[in-house]
Amino acid sequence: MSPIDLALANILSPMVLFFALGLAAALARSDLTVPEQVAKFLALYLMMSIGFKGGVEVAKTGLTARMVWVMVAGGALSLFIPVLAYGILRRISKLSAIDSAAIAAHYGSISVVTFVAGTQAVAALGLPYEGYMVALAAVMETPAIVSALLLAHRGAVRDGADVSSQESTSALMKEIALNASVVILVGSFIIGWITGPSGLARIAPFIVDPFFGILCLFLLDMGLVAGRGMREGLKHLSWPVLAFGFVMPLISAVIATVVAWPLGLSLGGTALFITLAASASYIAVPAAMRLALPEARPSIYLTLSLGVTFPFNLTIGIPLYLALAALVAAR
Amino acid sequence: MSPIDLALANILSPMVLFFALGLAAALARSDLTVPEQVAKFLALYLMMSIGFKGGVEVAKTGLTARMVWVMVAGGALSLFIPVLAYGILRRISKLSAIDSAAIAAHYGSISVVTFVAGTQAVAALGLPYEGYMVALAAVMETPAIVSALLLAHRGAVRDGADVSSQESTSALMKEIALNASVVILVGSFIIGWITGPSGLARIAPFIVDPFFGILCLFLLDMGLVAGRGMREGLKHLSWPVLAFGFVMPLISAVIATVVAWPLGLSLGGTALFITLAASASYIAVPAAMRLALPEARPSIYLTLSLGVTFPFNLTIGIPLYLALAALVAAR
Amino acid sequence: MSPIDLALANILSPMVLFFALGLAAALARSDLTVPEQVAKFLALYLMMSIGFKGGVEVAKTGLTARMVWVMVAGGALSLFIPVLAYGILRRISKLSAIDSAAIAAHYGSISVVTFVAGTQAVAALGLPYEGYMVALAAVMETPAIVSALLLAHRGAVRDGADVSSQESTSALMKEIALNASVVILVGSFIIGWITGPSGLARIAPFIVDPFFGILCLFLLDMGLVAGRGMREGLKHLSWPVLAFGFVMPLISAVIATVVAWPLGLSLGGTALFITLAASASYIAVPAAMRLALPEARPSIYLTLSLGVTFPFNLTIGIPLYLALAALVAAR
Amino acid sequence: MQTHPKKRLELIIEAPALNRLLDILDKQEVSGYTVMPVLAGRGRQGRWSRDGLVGMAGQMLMVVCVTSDHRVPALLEAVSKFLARQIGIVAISDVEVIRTEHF
Amino acid sequence: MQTHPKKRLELIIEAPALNRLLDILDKQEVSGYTVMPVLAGRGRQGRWSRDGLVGMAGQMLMVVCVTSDHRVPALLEAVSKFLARQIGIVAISDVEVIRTEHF
Amino acid sequence: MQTHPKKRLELIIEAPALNRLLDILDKQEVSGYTVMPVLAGRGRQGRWSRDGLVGMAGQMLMVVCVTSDHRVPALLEAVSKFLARQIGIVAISDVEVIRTEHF
Ligand SMILES: Nc1ncnc2c1ncn2[C@@H]1O[C@H](COP(=O)(O)O)[C@@H](O)[C@H]1O
Ligand SMILES: Nc1ncnc2c1ncn2[C@@H]1O[C@H](COP(=O)(O)O)[C@@H](O)[C@H]1O
Ligand SMILES: Nc1ncnc2c1ncn2[C@@H]1O[C@H](COP(=O)(O)O)[C@@H](O)[C@H]1O
Ligand code: NA
Ligand code: NA
Ligand code: NA
Repeated sequence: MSPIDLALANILSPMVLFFALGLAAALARSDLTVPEQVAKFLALYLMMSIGFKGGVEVAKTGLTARMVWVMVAGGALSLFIPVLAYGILRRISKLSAIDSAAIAAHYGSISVVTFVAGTQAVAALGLPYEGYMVALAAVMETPAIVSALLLAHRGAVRDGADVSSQESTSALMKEIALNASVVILVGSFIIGWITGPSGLARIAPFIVDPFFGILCLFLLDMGLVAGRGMREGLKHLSWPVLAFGFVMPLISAVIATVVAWPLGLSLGGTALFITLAASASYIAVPAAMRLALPEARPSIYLTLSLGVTFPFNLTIGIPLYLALAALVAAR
Repeated sequence: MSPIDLALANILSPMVLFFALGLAAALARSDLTVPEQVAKFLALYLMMSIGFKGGVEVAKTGLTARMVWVMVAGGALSLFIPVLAYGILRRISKLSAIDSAAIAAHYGSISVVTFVAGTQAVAALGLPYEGYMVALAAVMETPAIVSALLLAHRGAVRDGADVSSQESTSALMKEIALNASVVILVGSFIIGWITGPSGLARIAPFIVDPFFGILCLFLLDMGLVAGRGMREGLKHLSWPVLAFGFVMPLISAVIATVVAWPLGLSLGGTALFITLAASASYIAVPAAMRLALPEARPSIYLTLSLGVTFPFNLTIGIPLYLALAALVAAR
Repeated sequence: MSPIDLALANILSPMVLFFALGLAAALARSDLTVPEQVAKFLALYLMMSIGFKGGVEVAKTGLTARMVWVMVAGGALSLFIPVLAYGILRRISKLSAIDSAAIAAHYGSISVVTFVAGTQAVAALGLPYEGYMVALAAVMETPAIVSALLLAHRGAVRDGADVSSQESTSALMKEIALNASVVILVGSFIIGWITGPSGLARIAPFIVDPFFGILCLFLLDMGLVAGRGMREGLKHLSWPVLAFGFVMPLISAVIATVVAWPLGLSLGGTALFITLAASASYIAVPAAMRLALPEARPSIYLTLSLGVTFPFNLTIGIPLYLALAALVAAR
Repeated sequence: MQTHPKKRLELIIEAPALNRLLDILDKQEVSGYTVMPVLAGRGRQGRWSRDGLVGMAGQMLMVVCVTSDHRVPALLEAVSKFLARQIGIVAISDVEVIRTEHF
Repeated sequence: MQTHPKKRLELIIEAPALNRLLDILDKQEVSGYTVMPVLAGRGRQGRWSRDGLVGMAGQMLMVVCVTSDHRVPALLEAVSKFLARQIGIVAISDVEVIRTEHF
Repeated sequence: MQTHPKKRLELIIEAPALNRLLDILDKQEVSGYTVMPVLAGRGRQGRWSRDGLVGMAGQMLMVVCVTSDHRVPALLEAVSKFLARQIGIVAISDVEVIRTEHF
């Protein structure tokens, strides 16, 4: 399939259409909502499911040296992308060092839902992918925060601003490392690994069969939330910052493509590697930023990550990353 | 099957039995509840599912002129039934013009859950039905409110009461037209239409397979809610008003049967057409009435619609409407 | 399989591993949670499902005299175990009569989740069990409370303490008899009985297929709750009381094994009979104790039942009870 | 605009005892009350949070009741007798309302 | 520490009317408000509880608004006109805040 | 019935900062507090509602704390320093309680 066919197939898939429905409903001010606790449950389900399935795959193939390299490469990307993002933001926008660092943290970290949508796009093409990509998602979640805090500190000192935090960084890092999504992803991954295909067989009617449908419903909610965030938040974004929300994922994707080259991942795995790098966090990192950098404005970083980059990745990004992956993946 | 066999089969189906269980538990003051957010989710699921499946059917058969006529006929019924209901109430009861108009709005509008129960009763007999009946449900939801507001106005003026609303009717109509159930029904219908059978195949393990079981659980909750509503509310209903709750659906059903005759719908479709006309709203219309006619008493209209007409339709009404449909449906 | 193999297979099953994940996450102070309303829904689902399936089994086999005997034996155990538990606690610990009686009530009553986990362990070995064991779970829930109240009264009088309750015991008994879990278990059981295998066929994709997976997710939540309970509560338990939490289920199990002998239950049924006797309540009984014996400390009885006995039964208890059952079950 | 002085009672009460408390309020013939959810708390019995609970025991709820001054003494008498045995606290404050006939 | 006197309005309002009420508060230019969930209650219209409801009708919500004294008369005027037709109550009390510029 | 004057602090605080706030209250040795859910609100940062949020950032919670007058100055000092950097407000009012030893 050509990249354009890929993009079309993706955009007309039920998952993207349900996202669009949510977006449209929110923008039209419909009172449609997915109840909060149910949305949390759907997210939990999706992570439990991809974690478990990833673990079962690893149980089949066993540990390889490549796995370690992939984790190292992903962790390095999560550390490095914020530096780049910060540099770009400071150059193109008038945002303070602290706002810029907070945004940078989001783009170095990852979005699990974007990753899950990526797995479905990959699966729709019949492509397999390495099971440990799920573990990579967990690995890439936190390093970006460390980078960003260092950047904020250096930048603020230069600006003469005060970021002396009441927070101990180590306490915060521990909290982030044990945040719900990391625990359920890694925990389910390990359980899948231990119980293997026989465990999967018993649990599959729950975590495999309805997976795609539940993702659709979850994306309906994501569309509603993103749409409501846009309605309130877009006015807070200047043009350069808005543009950043579209361009930064592409830059991350290109870098990730280069980094993925020597890793020898399958086509599906490479696409997911790129997708992770290009995705931006909107759950774990914002909460961490409220504690570590309370002066940074959530109306900016949340709107950018959730209202701009997430929809972009879901619709156009993922097929593009598939096309990029085709250039470098092992076959 | 004879109408009596039909009624028995319906009453002994798991869905009606779970409803009865909920009703009994509520009347016995058990503390059994389905958590509120879960109940909302189940409702969302049911509407997403029938919307999507309806759309897929239409994707198979394409648009027809009949579809337009069915919508017109349904919309007209929704507009006209309130006039009749209002006239009856004013004659048989001592309710004020405003109370009568509010009740009338409920009976002109529709109950999605009654419709869904109808689809399952139809499916249990192996009867197919036109996919666009789902769209009809959305079409019939709002016109009744317009009728009722006009009636309330005319009646109140005659009574010398004040209904000068702070509400702009157009703002209210927009809100109602974008209410959650309309958006999810129509949205899923359109998505089903776009993605067609291939989309359905991917999503079916979620929206098709567990559908009936989830309906059972939802009806357990409906039974609990209806039972609690009865316990508090039945005392507010005079005998003529109570009788109205049983007779009005039958009147609407007979009218709908006559209207359905020339439409040439299948047996299943005709039964659902009649069911929609006979059903009474208990979600969208009550909320609208609190804004448009705040002087109307919810203890009356909600109890009547949810505590009397809904159980009646679910148990005895639906098989009856099937029998009526058999008289006029195309074969 | 040897008892040790049984125990290993049980501990490495996904359901126990998810429980362990929850426990570990709670002890490490992760913020992972299963939303409250979702957890209630999962519990409702599990009870609806085992109730219904049990009823369908009984519809197949019909009523037998054995069924009556099993209920009588189970009810007697529920009445008698508290007497024993109370005697032991008064001897080995310094707990007041009221605290001891409250704990005793928990151990005479049952835990539905332990029972459900038992059914899955039994099913994993390919063993069938009598459908009416579900009804037994409902039967054994309340008698223990009656015993415990009598014990508390006698003991308190002897101690000179005041337990003159504002509560009418009959009102309380009615409330307990109609508590949510009894109603949904018994109600679903009866519906399953009425609709039989044909009803099951329609509802199975919801209540049968995903059952095991949903149990895993529910046990994740139980692990989180038990872990959080441990963190706050273990400090309130003296060593003898802690030991009681491990030993009492074994004592109950041995007694139940002897009682089960003449009943002629299948191997699976016997194992579940023992499991019920050995399990301790942590939902219905604590709530009842807050009303009937408000002077008893929940930090003790809840921690003991939920933080000690439940994990013990889930991991080591159930395989042990299977081994005990093998000694006496009919074959 | 004319306002009227009333008392506002705020009760934090363990969930299993809620219905008994409401019965007491009903018997004291207050004109109304409102029950609100509670997520977590700390008291003499230590910290608790919904996430660490299964079932009602340990869960707290808040009841707000606006009532006339003359009802307060009897109401407090009844409530404090009740709270002597159940977990809970009560705080009374002064409020102004606009429709005195409502309370 | 220096504190400043303000008024706290507590409104209990039926859910379908919430957005209209918030529009009124917005028009009165209060600096903020907070909406809280309600589980159950009793009033002149009898007992209700979320468990006995489907949909918004009958559901109540609480709105808390801390504002300056000088805004209260106009605010009460607008609110009481609104509450004349919708189900709900309002209670006003005195509070102290630490950052007066916030309100 | 004898009642005792106390202070009631009502804090509305962003969810990610809750645990830090509770730690502050613990350090000030208040006898207890209660955390309540919030659905929506408006402040200087504009309107928000749970429906427009995913994750904790942006979500607010209410903390109610009844405490003795003598604790208030130090408590306010600590809380206001904390609120200088986090999103949130605090309002203090007078209440009466029945069991003074509880607070
Ligand atoms: N001083 C207080 N201020 C606010 N809430 C309190 C206070 N003391 C106790 N509570 C609430 O009442 C519950 C029971 O308190 P206690 O009986 O002291 O354990 C606690 O979990 C809190 O939710
Ligand atoms: N005196 C009161 N104190 C606290 N809440 C009240 C009071 N009166 C009414 N309410 C609340 O307001 C709702 C509507 O009251 P009403 O209009 O009197 O039926 C009730 O369901 C309660 O939730
Ligand atoms: N005057 C007020 N009255 C009640 N709640 C307020 C008020 N101001 C702010 N809030 C609450 O505090 C949150 C944050 O306020 P702000 O920091 O002003 O954006 C708002 O979203 C409201 O929930
Ligand atoms: Na990234
Ligand atoms: Na109708
Ligand atoms: Na037991």
